[in-house]
Amino acid sequence: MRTVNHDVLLIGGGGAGLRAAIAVAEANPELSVAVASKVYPMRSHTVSAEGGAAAVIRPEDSLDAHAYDTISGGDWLCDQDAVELFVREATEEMLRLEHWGCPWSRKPDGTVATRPFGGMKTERTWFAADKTGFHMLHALFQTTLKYPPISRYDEWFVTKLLVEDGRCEGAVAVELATGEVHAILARSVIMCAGGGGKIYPFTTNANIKTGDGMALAYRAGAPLKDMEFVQYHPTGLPFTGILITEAARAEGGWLVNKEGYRYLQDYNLGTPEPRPVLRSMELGPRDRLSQAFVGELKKGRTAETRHGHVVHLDVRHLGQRTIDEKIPFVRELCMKYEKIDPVKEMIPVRPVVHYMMGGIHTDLDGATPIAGLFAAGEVACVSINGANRLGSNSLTELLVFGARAGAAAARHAADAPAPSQSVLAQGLEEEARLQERFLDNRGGRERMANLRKELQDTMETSAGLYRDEPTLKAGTEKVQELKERFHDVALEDPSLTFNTELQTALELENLLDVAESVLHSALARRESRGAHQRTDFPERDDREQPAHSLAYATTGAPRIDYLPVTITRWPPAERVYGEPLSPTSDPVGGSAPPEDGGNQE
Amino acid sequence: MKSVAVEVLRYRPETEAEPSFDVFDVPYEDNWMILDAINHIKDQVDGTLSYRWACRMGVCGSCGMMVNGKPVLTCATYVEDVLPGPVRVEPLRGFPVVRDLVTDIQDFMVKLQRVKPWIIREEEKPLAEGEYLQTPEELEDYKQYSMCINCMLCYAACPIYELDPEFIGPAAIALAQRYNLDSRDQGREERMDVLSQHDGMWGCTFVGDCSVVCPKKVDPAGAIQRYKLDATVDWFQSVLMPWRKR
Amino acid sequence: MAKALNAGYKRHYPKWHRERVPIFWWLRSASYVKFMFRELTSLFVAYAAGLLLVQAWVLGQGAAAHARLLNWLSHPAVVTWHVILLATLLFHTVTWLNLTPQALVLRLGRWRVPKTVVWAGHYAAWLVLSLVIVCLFVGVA
Amino acid sequence: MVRRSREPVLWAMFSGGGMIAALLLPATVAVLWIAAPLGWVEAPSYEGLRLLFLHPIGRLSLFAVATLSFFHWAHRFRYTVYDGLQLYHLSQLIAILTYSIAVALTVIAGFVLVTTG
Repeated sequence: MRTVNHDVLLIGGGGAGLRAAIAVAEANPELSVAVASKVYPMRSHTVSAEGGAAAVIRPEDSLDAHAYDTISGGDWLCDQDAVELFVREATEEMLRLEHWGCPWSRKPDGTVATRPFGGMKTERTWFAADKTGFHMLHALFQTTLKYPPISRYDEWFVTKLLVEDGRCEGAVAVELATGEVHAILARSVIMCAGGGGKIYPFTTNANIKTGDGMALAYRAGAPLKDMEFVQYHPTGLPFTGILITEAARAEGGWLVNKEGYRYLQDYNLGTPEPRPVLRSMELGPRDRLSQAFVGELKKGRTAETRHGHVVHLDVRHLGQRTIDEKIPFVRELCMKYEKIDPVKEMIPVRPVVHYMMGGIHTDLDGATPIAGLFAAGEVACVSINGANRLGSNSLTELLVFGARAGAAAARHAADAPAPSQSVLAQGLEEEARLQERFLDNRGGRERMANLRKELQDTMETSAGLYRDEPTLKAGTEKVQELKERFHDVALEDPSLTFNTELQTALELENLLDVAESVLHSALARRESRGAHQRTDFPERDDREQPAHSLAYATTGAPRIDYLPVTITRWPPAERVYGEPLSPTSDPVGGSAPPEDGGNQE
Repeated sequence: MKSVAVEVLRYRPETEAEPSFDVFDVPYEDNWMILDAINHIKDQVDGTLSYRWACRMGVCGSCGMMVNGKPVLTCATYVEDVLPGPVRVEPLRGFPVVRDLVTDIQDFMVKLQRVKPWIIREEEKPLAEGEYLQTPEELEDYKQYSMCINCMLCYAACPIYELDPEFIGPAAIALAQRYNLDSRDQGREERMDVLSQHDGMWGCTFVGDCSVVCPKKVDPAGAIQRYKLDATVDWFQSVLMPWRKR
Repeated sequence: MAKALNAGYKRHYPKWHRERVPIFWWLRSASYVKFMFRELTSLFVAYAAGLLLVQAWVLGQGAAAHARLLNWLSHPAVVTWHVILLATLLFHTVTWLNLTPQALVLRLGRWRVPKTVVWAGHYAAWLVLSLVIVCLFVGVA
Repeated sequence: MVRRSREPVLWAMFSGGGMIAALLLPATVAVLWIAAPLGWVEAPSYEGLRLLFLHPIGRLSLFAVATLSFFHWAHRFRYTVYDGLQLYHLSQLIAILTYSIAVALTVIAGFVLVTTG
């Protein structure tokens, strides 16, 4: 085992990781920064984000309006201090990215253009056509290239966090190209490894989103917060699960059932208008829209295709010009992957797993309960997304909290002692484990692909859009069984050179841990809130202060604890969408909280 | 169910001196991409097959391979479109092969950094003063070149890069051009110093295949020729009008 | 190594494979062949320029000398050769003009001239210049 | 001040030659060396041609066409030889050879056009 030393180690090279890396380099150019990622940075899943990133820039908008949309969208499970901080720092972060070259779409006068998004009171989403994540990631990646203190370890797969005496001092990683095992020692470690949508069979997430970061931190003793909240995006293409961005609806697309009826009006989401209305109908929040699909399915009003039931997203009335200008990628994806042209045909869509609101528990600086371990991005849960993330908050989140985690990690690294050499013993142990457990392990009988499929199907059945106690219980038992069967996994590849079978096995191990935390957290939460809908507990439970769940790894089933939600100015209220908005009745126009529940809330 | 023969290049450096082909009979459906067929092989037949893939929606740039001699994104190429088969799948041409379908693209990563693909300013505008103004027309000037996903198909299509790995190559030059043409950037001169060296743009002979295979219509060949034209104008200006700075 | 199960596998074996470029690499695809042919049209361009010089020189040597050149020019083999020459020059022209819009971005004020316009402009120029040349030569008949 | 490399000049000559050859040579060849010898058009008279070719403007144009065409050839041929035959180790030599030939031909062209008739 070889050892490399750095001051700050970033695990994951997506949007959050790269933003954090720059933050460290700018906070303290003396610090050496390592970015270790299992893929080249520009392959990270940030690249797939389409619609945009939210930040207040228009004069008629306000920080409070952004905060309120976020908090109500999150069904009052957001930590409001985190949200307030988030909306406050969002604009500056977005401007910074503009200065770094992100090609934001513009208005004719040269200022940044915005578009509306689901669950928003006003246009707040900055966009770069409908390849926002792609442009943000490449702008960030290319900008990191100008900072000499940033070293990259591309295609290094981290298999273990090195934690001693409650302090994180680095990680163990396999260099995929050579199979060499390395210890990367650092005074601060920032986890930015993204979510784990691949625990589900049908997801917009890339193949690489196997919850590695969540599982690593979980096994190292950090709690995973609010894991039961998994966002289904209402519009994914059948079969591939490719995302059709919310921007398609924001620009005026309609969702219709097989009778051509705009069915959202039957689900308390407002009345259909020809033009898009903010916080109404197609611009409602993602959880409610996805749940409405299930309603249509039950009523038999969805269309049946070879790849399951779908509804249709109709953008034909927007015309080719608008489609090519505002949502060109939607057209490209439909033509390529569905062989249909949205200019002339309706797009078949269904809900698809998209984002994990939960993640490693952190404070406002991205610090986890383990000293020296920070987290940011989808892998983390700083609690701005609550029970349902507002569309276009995640790209902004990775900037704001990537930057904060980077700055905090830099401060920590300046004071923290150098990693103890004794931690290397753990590294050697891990190297031996990899060798014995995977490379030397022959004669297993379980095909990995089959285990993964069973896991994914279990998650869809047990922890899908609607859940109840019996299926969740069955799910936890099934995952326990799969974990045992994983020990008998069939491995054929003894090679050390780019052994993707080894990688797949390590990823499957991570998927199982993440799935376990989701199921147990969901089983323990006996209420319905946002993305977590329990048919046996259909109401939101506001008798006590809302609470975050915290899942801790144990040798057996995870232990679930609770942590009260921080509420500053917006007490829990009913979520209402689809009421016509008038400027005079805006409850968050001022800083006073809506006392009477408002005419909307 | 229909099936197709897929010949996959295999190379295991520890045990083999030369690559060879394995042939798999893969059942497929109408809407399968080449990547689905390769995933089927890995999941159900031979778990030792190594290759990269991630987003399977044509934007992460991981899954480029040679299919029947042409560089393509395997997640965006239908099996149906390369029938009747056998379908030959090889690693991208022009790069060293690490293992099976995995190539070593470190060379590109180094070259990318060399062309300084970031905004260079003589003076930063303070954030408090807001964004740099950029009209939609100014955005349009460089937008095409900003679409590069670094998938390396253009390098695989470029015979010059294959012949002379020193050549800085299509995507890196297109990305330099992306920043040169950005109204917010002032680094054109610095980049010209890099690109006007002998392994820079002048090695390109405008075969043009890079632009043909580009899945994002970036047109690196055009970018390079525009660069040559700019460099030439620069040169004549510096000779004929040495007092004038561009 | 704990066990010898992966015998034959050395630790960290950095031996990447590099395919040799075949000497006839340009026969690998139709577009490479076309490219090679396009580059070789330059020989024909140089020949045509050279022959024009020869003709100028012969014109300076007097009418008799020029008549001998004309005689040579009308030999069937020479005419055939020049038909081939014309074909290669046309290939040069078409490939050259088709690639020009890729390299040339023209602006009129803020307006970026579309590629098709640049393309059509070049073809129009070719047509006009060709007509001028034909008129010049036929005009001095 | 000449900076960086001589490539911009060579490339300018190459593309100038390419453009001039593309626009002018096909019609010239078609009329002068195909249509006229075949009698499809009336052959240009000796006096007429002499005027066209050896008028000062004619000489100058011919010189430009010839020189640029030679450099066009030299540039393309240089790259074709060393890419096509993979002679990277000889790149300097090939460049010197091809451009020297172009320079020699240019000198000859100048000599012919200045001295003749």
